[in-house]
Amino acid sequence: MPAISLLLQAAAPAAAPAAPPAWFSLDPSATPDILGAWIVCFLMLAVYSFLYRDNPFYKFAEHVFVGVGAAWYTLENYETGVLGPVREYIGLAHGKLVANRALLAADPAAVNLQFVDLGGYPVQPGWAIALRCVAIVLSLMLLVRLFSRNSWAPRWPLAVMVGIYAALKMTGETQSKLVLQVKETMRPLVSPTAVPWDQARHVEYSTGFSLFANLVFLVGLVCVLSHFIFTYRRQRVLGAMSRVGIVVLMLTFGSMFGYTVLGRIALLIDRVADLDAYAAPAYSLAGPPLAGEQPGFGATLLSPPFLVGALMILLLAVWSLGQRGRRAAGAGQD
Amino acid sequence: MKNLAAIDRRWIFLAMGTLVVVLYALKIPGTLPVNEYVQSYYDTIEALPEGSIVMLAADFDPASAAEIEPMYVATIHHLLRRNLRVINVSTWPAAPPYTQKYFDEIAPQYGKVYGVDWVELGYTPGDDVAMGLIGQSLKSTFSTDDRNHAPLAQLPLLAEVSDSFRGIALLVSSSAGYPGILEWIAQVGGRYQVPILTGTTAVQTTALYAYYPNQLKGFLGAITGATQYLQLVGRDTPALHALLAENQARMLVQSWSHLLIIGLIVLGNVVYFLGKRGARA
Amino acid sequence: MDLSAGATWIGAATLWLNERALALSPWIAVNKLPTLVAIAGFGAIMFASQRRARRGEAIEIRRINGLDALDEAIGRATEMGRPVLYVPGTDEIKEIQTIYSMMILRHVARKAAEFGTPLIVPVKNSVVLAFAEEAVKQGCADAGRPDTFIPDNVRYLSDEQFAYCAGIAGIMNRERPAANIMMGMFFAESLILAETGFGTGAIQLAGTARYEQLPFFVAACDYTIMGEEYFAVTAYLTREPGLVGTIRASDVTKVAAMVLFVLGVWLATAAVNEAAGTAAGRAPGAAGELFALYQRLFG
Amino acid sequence: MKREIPILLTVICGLLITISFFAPSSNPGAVPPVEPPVWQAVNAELLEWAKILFAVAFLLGIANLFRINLKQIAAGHEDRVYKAVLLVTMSGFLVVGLADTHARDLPRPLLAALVPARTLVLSDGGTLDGYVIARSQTDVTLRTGPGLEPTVIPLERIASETAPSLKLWIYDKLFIPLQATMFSLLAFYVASAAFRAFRARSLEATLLLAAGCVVMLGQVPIGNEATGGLAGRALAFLMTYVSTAGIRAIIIGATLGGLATGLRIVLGIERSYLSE
Repeated sequence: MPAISLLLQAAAPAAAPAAPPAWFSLDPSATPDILGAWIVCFLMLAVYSFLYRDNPFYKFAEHVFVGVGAAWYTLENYETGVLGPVREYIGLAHGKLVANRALLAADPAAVNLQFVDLGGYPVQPGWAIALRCVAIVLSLMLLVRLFSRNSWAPRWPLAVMVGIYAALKMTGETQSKLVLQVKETMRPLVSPTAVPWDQARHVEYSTGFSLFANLVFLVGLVCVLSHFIFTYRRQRVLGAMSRVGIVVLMLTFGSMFGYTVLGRIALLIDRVADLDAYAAPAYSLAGPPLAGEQPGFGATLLSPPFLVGALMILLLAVWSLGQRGRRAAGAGQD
Repeated sequence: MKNLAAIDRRWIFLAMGTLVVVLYALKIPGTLPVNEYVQSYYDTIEALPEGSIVMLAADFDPASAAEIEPMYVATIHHLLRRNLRVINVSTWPAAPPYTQKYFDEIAPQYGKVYGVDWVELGYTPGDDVAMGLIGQSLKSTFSTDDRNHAPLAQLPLLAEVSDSFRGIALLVSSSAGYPGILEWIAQVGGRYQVPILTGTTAVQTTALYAYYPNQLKGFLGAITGATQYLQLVGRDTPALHALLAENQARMLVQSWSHLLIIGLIVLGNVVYFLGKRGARA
Repeated sequence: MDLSAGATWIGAATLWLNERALALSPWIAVNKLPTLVAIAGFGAIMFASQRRARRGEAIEIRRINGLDALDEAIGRATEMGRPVLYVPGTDEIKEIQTIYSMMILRHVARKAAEFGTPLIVPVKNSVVLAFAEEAVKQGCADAGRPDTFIPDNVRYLSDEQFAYCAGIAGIMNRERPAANIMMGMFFAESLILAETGFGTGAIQLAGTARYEQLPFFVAACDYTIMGEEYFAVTAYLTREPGLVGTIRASDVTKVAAMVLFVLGVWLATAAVNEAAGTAAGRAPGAAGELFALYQRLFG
Repeated sequence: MKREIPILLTVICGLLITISFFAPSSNPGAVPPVEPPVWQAVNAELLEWAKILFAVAFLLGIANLFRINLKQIAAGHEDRVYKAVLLVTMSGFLVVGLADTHARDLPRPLLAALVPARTLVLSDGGTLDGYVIARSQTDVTLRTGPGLEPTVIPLERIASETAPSLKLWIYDKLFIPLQATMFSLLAFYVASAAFRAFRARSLEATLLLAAGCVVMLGQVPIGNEATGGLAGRALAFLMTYVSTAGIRAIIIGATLGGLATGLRIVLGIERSYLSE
């Protein structure tokens, strides 16, 4: 809620949150808890302190980030890449194998045997298990790297991976990024919806503009492609096309540049919104306001982002003074 | 002039930070005209017959959630409001908690039942390979669902899909980079001929134009695309009004930040060229 | 334009295509045939060009501006008595751009050794570290100056993206390299590297095939090797027939693509014109049919 | 042999995947019924292998992270305190997460200590804390009570369910803010670079910056209104007709590069990846 706006005395105060936050709650669907709010604010401001300079707060936050991130990725990959396709899959196939054996023992000509579904193709459970065991062996060979850096064993699984990835990317991308691109380009020079100049609401909707724009597009495309031709000698025509190509390329990069700025700023605004949410009186040390009472400045100043921020600035100032004494003047500021 | 050129960049950091904080607090909304690509995204979902099954891929993580979350939430609202059924997957390990959080929040508003109206299958590793597998067969890719760790056979919704993407009418990817929409197009779009929509981060947006209109039926480019889409979906979805207002308010902050950046570029170049002329003189 | 004379053969061709498609459908997914043709065609041209290059037929490669600046940059560093900084990108060795970066590094190390200028190489990954050391060592040996290899100048900084980036910024500020060469796969850190290097007044030369990051390099570096040019660099430097043949094959494919693009636009325009004409009461020609046939050729 | 077998493996796997790309897929509606082609199984199984290896390679990376940091701490690295913080947070989170994943197999005291219990609100108003071990269409099996004995509860007795999770709490309170904030630093760096490094030194750079400004203005309300909608229209033209041409050419070029490398790998000519 816009607690910062209270400070600026702008905008109306928003409605109170649905349920007041608990001190500590592990329920992900509940209102974010108060302890969590303080931790979140501390970590966020610790990261931002890097803008002043590299400092212990940032280093702490950075290492926590690497630790937590690595652990999360490990957990997800372990659960979905090892437990699922190995333990659960083989467990399932084994169950079917046992059931089939029982069926066959009762009636050697049984027809209602169970199969394992592999990509939509029915496979006998025994085969399914055997094939998956190959993957286990390959995984173990990969793990040999933990003990011996130059062993031959990890090369086998690596080779399998390289082959699969290369083939998958090669086929799929040739289709979508080469063959179908030709299809995407099949558009008429004059858009069927274009109208004569005097009837158009805007220049863009007129026939003349449509023709011009589509010509720009086609010429631009051909010229950029010709800029990336390397093994034919550049005579006048190719040289001129290539120069036009560079212009188009630069405008393209310019649009990427503009979009990148757009995205980066959106990230910052979102963080500010998060801090703002935790500046709500409910998270403040002053406690939530009584019924009918307007939350005051005091409550906002004692809320996690403001209090943590103030303390951090104070500590950083002290730390910087200590560093200044220790470090030679002119040490690189990065 | 020389002093200005050698300014400590932390003053620029401070200017940027202050601008965003102050403007955000003001909460003034700004609206955007809806572009063709966003309209087409909206229309494609509107055109699906009720009950169709849509695969919603969450391919993002907290780093880019700021850009993706609004479109992701709005898309969930849109799909559920239209009584479409949703299969959730993810190729990014840090995305499934977002899916669970939003379905917890949104599904009850439309009286949806887990397993019948939507399922959450969670993350599957392998990047391109993961998408290839999902395309080949959803049911042999995942052994259990992500929400309850229950065998897939217990989820009635999945009985209606089979291998080679059969039974799925549309794929929507909320994509923040690699692996993401470009890989979905390459591994699933062309191979199994399924229509695809996407909402992406700003950095990826420029590339999407090359895939429209055949391989991509529509797309939401960056936070501005999300705001335009919210303006469309929000019309008939009261639950989205707060999110729409928030996003429109952010657009104002965004505007002035862009103006600051443009101003900095111009100022930087003026200082640079004046300094160069001074040096020559 | 009048295409009505072609109408009969267009019909026949469409019929023939349908028959072939039906006959082939148990063996191959028919909509993927164009992709198969593209891959096979590309491969054939690639092998033919490679064979020609191996036989010694010269395939010329056009100048790449940024690359010619390499000598200038290293030369200037030598004059100023300052080191050269080489950043091999932020990805692991599995990335093809990193592998290429190692080949370029070897070349840069040779030049630096010839001039007797120190070369600093910060890396983000322990595996890349081993490759980079090897490349610099070989480059020094190529120049006939194996004594100029300084192991401490190939440095592992950090596996964390921003920590790695801050480490490079520190090197730029403290050791003041006169030339920054950045080649390889870059992510969001490209912006910070380019800015810091610009601030130190070094000649900056950047190259990457990752187009999302190119704008920042173009805006803040003196020379930029863009997109595909990056893949041509190694062929340019090594003249290895395999690589040169690959480049030739992509060139031929690009020319083919240009022709197909122009043809597609032309046919689409004819089809739209014809449709408009039919709506106005004129007799339909064959443009629409021909366009439909053409579209089918791409799956 | 040291090199031949890996190359052979690459070629075989690569060719199998390539063939299954071109193979027709099953046709469930066909009359008479046609058996699905075996290539579907080949494709699925090989991709599963790659998926498992991908995940295992990731676990290998974690082992390396442990080793490098332990080594640095032992060597008295100046940041050793922080390295220790890294190892502690990582191990702590791993323990919590693994307990969560393996809740069904965990012995009683460990389970109670590491995994927060679910709360089932029953339709008669009572609540029940415990750990779910199995679910079916009709009931839920729960380990509950002081002895954590398995108990079967029919679904119609359950009104609602809350699922507290320590794993998700850590994700929410540590991972999300840290990762999101790290990346938002880039907004500041863009601002700084805009002033200090983006120079219109050449025609190319000038065009780039101008196009960038058009996009920045055209995307947002104020920029659009201030120019009377011109910025927005210029943006639309730039993106649809100019930038698309550039990006399509770049995509085609990059794909050809990838195709060349891919072909060389699948045919066993490119071997640089094996020198590792």
